Amino acid sequence: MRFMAAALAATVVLPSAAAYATDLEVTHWWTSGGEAAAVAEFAKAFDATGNKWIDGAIAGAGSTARPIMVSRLTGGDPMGATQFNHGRQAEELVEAGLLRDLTDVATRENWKEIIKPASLLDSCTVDGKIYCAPVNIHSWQWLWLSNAAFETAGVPVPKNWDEFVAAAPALEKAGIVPLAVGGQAWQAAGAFDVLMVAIAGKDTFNKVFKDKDADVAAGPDMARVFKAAEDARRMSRGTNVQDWNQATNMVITGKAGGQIMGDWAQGEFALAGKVAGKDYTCLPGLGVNEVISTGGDAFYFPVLADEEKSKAQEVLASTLLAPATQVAFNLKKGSLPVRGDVDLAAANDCMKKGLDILAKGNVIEGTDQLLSADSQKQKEDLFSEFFANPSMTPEDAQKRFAAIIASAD
Amino acid sequence: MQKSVSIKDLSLSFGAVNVLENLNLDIGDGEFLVLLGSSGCGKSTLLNCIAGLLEPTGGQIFIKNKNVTWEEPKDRGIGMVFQSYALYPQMTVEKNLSFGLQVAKMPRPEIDKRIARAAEILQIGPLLKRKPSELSGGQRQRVAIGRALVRDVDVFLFDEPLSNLDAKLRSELRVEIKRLHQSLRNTMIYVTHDQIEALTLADRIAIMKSGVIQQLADPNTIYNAPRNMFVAGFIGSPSMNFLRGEIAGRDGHPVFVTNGVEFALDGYGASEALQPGRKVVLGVRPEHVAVNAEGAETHQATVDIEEPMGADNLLWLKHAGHTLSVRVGGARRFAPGTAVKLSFDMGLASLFDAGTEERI
Amino acid sequence: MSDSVALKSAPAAASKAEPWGAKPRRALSGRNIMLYGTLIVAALYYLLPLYVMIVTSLKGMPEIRLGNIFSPPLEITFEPWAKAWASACTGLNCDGLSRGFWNSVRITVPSTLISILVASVNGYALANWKFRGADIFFTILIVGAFIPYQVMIYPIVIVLREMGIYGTLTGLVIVHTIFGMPILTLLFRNYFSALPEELFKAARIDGAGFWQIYLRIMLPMSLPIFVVAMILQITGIWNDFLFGVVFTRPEVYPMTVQLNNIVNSVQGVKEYNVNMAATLLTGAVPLIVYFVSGRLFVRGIAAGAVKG
Amino acid sequence: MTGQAHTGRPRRLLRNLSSKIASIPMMLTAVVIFLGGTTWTVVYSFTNSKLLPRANFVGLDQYERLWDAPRWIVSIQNLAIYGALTLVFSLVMGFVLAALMDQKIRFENTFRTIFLYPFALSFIVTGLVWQWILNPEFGVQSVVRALGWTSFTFDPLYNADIVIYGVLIAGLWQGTGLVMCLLLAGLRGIDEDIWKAARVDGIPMWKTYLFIIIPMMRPVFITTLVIIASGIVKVYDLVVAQTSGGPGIASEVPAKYVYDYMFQAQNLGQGFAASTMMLVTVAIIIVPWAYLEFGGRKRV
Repeated sequence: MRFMAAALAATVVLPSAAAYATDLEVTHWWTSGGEAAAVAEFAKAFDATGNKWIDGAIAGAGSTARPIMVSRLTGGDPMGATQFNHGRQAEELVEAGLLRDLTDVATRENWKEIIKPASLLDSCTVDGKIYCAPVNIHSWQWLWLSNAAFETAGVPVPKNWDEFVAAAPALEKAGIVPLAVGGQAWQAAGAFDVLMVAIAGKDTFNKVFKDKDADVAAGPDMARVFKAAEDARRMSRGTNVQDWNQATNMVITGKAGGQIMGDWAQGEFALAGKVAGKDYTCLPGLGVNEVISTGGDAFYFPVLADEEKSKAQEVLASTLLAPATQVAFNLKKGSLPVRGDVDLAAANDCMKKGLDILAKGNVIEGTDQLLSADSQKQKEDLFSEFFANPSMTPEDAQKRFAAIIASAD
Repeated sequence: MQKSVSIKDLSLSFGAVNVLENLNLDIGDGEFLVLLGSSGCGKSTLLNCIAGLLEPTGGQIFIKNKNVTWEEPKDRGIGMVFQSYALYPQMTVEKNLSFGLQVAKMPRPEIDKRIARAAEILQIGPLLKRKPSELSGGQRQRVAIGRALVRDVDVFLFDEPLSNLDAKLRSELRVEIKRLHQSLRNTMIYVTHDQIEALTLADRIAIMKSGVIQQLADPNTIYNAPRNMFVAGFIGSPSMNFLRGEIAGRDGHPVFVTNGVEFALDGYGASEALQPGRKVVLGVRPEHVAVNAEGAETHQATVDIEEPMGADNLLWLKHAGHTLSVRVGGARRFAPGTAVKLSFDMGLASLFDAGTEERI
Repeated sequence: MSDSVALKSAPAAASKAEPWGAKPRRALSGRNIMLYGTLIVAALYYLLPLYVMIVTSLKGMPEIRLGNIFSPPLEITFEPWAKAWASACTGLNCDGLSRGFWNSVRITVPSTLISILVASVNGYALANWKFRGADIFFTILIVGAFIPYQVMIYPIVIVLREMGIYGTLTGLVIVHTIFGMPILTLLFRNYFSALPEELFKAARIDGAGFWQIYLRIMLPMSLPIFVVAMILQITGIWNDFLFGVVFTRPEVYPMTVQLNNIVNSVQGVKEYNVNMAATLLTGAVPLIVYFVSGRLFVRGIAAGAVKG
Repeated sequence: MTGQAHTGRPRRLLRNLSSKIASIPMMLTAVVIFLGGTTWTVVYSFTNSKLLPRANFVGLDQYERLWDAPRWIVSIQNLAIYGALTLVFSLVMGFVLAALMDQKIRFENTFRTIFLYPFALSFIVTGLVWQWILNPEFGVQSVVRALGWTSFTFDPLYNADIVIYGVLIAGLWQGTGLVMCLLLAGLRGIDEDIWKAARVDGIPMWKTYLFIIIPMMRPVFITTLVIIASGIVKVYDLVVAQTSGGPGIASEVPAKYVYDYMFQAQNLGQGFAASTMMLVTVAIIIVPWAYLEFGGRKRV
C-alpha cells in the first residue's frame, strides 16, 4: 500500500513540478523523534517532485519558533513555507499581505470536497480565500489510564471520569498520583477544556468559546465543570514534572493513574511498547461524552518575489495533501488525516475510536480556532494558577474565567 | 626683548567656575618664566592652554607673533615635559623620542640625528634601547625632556617636572635644566609649586592665585619687594613676619605702631604718603632682623624656641604680643627664655595696606 | 590641577598580583581552617552541577532511570557524547551539534571583534575626547543595558530591513555590537580614564591625532581590558540563541539552536545523558576560554572597573 | 582639526571632529536603537496591536488590563524579591569570597576558576541543571532520603511559596563568580598603605573592610551594580528553563510576561505595555543616578 500511495503521489504532482525544480525552505517546530519522522515523510514526498526541501526546524512552538517566523516575515526575508497554528493566529499576517492566497491550488485540487471536517478549511479561510493547507487533526479529549496502576491499587480500571474520581483515594493509598498534570501552563488549560466538553457538553462549550457568552461561562453548568476541575487539582497533587511527556511517562510506568492529554500521547505509549487495551486504556471524551475536537496543524506560504519558488510552493501545498503523504505522515505523527478518503488500516485501537467519532460527526472545533491567542494565554495563566494553588476556590476561578470570556474577541 | 609667547585677555571657565580670568602675560624670547602658585591656582591650566591641550573660553594666545589660539598642539612649536614623565610604556626610549617625529613624517636620517644630539645633551645614550619601566625616576625625566628636545621647538613647557623625584635628584635635575636653558637659550615656561625651583631657575616668576597673576617680576624683586601680602607670604621659608598695626606721626616722621611698640619708618621707601591713623601690616623677613646688634633702635624680645638648622639657626621670639621668626648664624645659640635685643632693617621691610593688602 | 595621575596608577597596580591581607601564620591555625573550609564548601556548591553534568553524560539511559544523579557511572559510555556531537537530530538533519559548531565560530569571531572594536573606540572617545553631549549618549547607553532584549526585537527587525541587511551575517554582527555596547563601553571608558592623562597629552604634543593615539598609544596599553571584553563577548555571543536564530537563516544557525532542539524537544523520551553531553559540548568553547585566560580576566577587570 | 593656520575660532560642529565621527556608531545605537526603539515600544503600548504592530490607539486599555492581571502582579513581586535577594546575596557572597581569595591563599587560580566557570554557561543550561538537582524525585531530596532521613523535604521548584528561592539558588550560582572577580579586582586596587595604617591603628580586619575598604571601592561596586542589576531586570531564560514560571504562576517574572504576551499570546500591545512599565521603573531608578554618575563630570 505504501508503494502504491507513493506512486500515486508522484503521478499527481510530477508533471507540473519537473519543470520548476527548486529549493524551498520550510520552517516548523517538529523536532522530536516521532515528529521528525513524520516531517521526513513530507520532505521525501516533496523531494520526489524534483524540488528540494530545506529543513528549518526550531524546537519550542509558541515562545521560540513564532517570533522567529514572524520576524522573518516582517523582516522581508521570508521562508518558503512555514508551520503555523491555523485559525485565529495567522489572521493578521494574512491581512498584512504577507501570506499567499492558495485559492487557485485549492480549487484545482478540490480541497473543499476532500477535506473533512470542513471546519478545518474554514480555519484557513479569510474573506473567502484560502491561505493555508491543513495537514492533520489532533484531538484533545482523551483520558489515558494505566492498567497497571489500578491493579496495584486493587481497583478496576475506571470507564469514565466519575469512576476515576472515585478510585482516586485507593490510588493515593498505594502511593500513586491519580492524575498526572505537567507543570506547563497549556496542559492545565487543555485539561480544563476537556473536562468542560465532557461534563457540560458540546452546547455549553460552543456557547462559551464560540459565542463568548459570559453568562453561560458564569452559570451553573460551568460551576459543575469547575467542581470537577477542583477534583482534578486534588488528584494531580504530587506531579512534579514540567513536560507533558514526562507526565505521560508517569502513566506508562504506573506512577500515575491517568492523564488528560491529546492523541499525541499515544505516540509515547507506542514508543514504550505498550499496547492499548492491555497496558493502558484510552477514554475519549473522558468516557462521559464522546466528542473530539478537530484542531491541528497547517502550513502557510509567505508571498515570495521569486516566481520559481512560488511555483514550488504550489507543488508543496498539493504534496502535503496528497493521499499517500497524508497516510504516511499521520501514521508517524499519531494524528488523524484531514481527508476522509484515505485508508488508515494501520491505525491502532485508540486511533480507530477517534476515527469512528470523527465519522459520526461528533466533533467540536479546537479552542485554537475559536479563541484568539491572547484569550488562550489568559486562560492558560488562570488554569495554571488554579491547578498549582489549592487555596484558589472554584468560585473565584469561575469568576475570572467569565471575565476572560467577556473580554474575548 | 622680543616677545616669544604672548597671552591676551585669556579666560577659561568650567561651567560656573572661572579658572582663568582676563589673564595677560608676555614672555620674552629665550626667557625662563616660572609660573608659581599652590595647587588649584590655575598655573597648570594656563600651561595647558598655551600647549593647546585646553581650549580657552576667551582671549588669544600668540607664539612667535602667530595667533595659535585654535591651533593643534603639534602646530604651536612647543615641547612639553610632564610631572609623571608620561613616557609611552610600551615603547623603548628611542621610540619614545622618535614617535612625534615619525608622526610628523620626518625622514629617518634627520630623526636619528636629532635623537643622537638629545641623547648627548642629556647623557641618555646608553638607555636608548630600554623600556621606561627599566629606568629610574631621574632617567625617565631626562627622557621626557629629551622628547621635547628632539622636537627642536621654540618653547619648552614644563609641568612640575621634578615633583615626583626625591629631594636629591630634584636638586640635581634642577641644575641640569638650568644648564640646558643656558646652552639652548630657548623660551621655557615652567610650572611649579616649589619656590626654591622658582627662585633658582627663573628669569622672571609669575606668582598666581585664583587664576590671576599676583606679581610678575624677577626673583629678586619678588623676594624683596613683594607686591602684596600673598606674594610676600608665599615666597620665603619660613614666611615673612607680619605685624598688624597702624601709622602714627612722631615729630613729623611716620612711625609704625603695634601693641604700643613703635618702629621708625625712616629707612622705608614708601610709594605714597603715609597718613597717620592708616591701618597697615608691616612685613619683615626673618633674616632682616638683627639680634643683639648695635643699632639706632632696639626692641626687647624673649627667645621661645630655637631651631638649629646647621648653616642657620632659627629663633622663634616673643615680641610685643607677636611671635617673630628670626634667622641668625648657625654658630649663635640662644637658650629658651633668653632676653634679646632686636633691630629691624626697615630698608628691606615691606609695608602693606591692611585693607587691600597691597604694598605701600 | 597639577596633581595628575602618576604613571604607576591603574595598569601597573593591576599587574601586581599579590594580595594585601594579613600574612598567613601557621598552616593549621584556626584562621586557616576557617578560610580554607569556607572556600572548599563554596567550591563544592559551584562544582556540584558540573559534576552532575559530567557524570550524567557518561551514563547510559537505563542507569539514569534508576535514579541517583550524584552516583558515579557504573559503566562509562561515551555514546551520549558521540550522539550529541554527530547524530542527534534537528528536524531532518541528524548530524548533531557538529553542524552548528562552525556556524557559531563564524558568528562569534566577527561579532566579538567588531563589537569590541566599536566599544573600545567609544570608550576612548568618552574618556579622552569628550565632546559636548557625549555624556547624554552614554547615559542612554547605560540605561539601554536594562532593556530586555525581547522588547527590541521588532524595532531592530524594522531597522535591519530598512538597511537591507536583515537575515545576513552582517546584520547579526551589528545586533551583537549593539547589545554588547553598553557594558563594554562602560568598561573601556573606565579603563581609558584610569590611564594617566598626561600620556594622552604628551601624545598630542607629539602631534598624534585621534586615531594615531588610539592605535599607537592606547591599544598597546590595553591588553588586560581587551581580554576582559573578549571573554565577556565570546561567552555572550557563543551562548546566544535568540539573536542567532531571529536574525539569520537556517544554513548559518549557531550551535545553540541545535542545543535548543536537542534539549527542548517536546516529544519523545528525554535523553538526559545526551542533553548533558550536548550542554557540555556547547559550553566547551567559553569554558576553555575561561580556563585559559581566567587570570588575565581578574587583572583586566582590576584595571577596567576600579575607576567609576 | 588639521594643521591649517586659521586664526578664527573653528566651527563648533567641527571641533573634536574625529571623536564625533568615531562615536557615530554609539550615537546611532543610543538614539536609533535604544531611544528610538523605546519610544516605538511606548507608542505602540497605547494600541491594540496583536500579532503585528498597528497604530490603532486605545488609550490606557492595555495598562488597565495589565494591572488587573494577577500574573503581572505576581511577576512584579517575584522580581522585587529575586532582585533584592540577588543584589544582597551576590554582593555579600561575592565580597566574602573575594576577601577570602585576597588572603594570600594557595591554589588561588583553582578556586577562582571554580567560582567563575558557571558564568561561561548560559542561563538555559544553568536552569536545566538546577531543575534537575532540585527535582525531589531524583535530586537532592531523594539522595538525602536514600541516606535514611526519609522525612527530608527539599522541593523548592514544586512549592509555590518558595519557588523563587529555587530560582535564586541557580541565579546566584551562575552570577556570583563574576561579582567575586570584580570585587577581588577592586580589593587588589586598594593601596597597601591603607592596610598598614589600619593594622597600626589596631582596627580589626572586619571593621577595616566594612568602614574603610568598602567605601573606597565605591567605583567597583557601581560597575558591579550596573552589571548585576541589568541582569536582574532581564531575567528570563533562567526561569523558562528551570520552572517555566511554575508551579502555576508562582515564579513568573516581568520579562517573561512581556515575551509571552508578545509572541505566545500575540498581543503586542499588552507586551509593550508591560515592557513600558518595566522601562519606567528602571528609568526612575537609573536615569538620575546614571546622569550623576557618568554625566556632568568634567575632566581637566
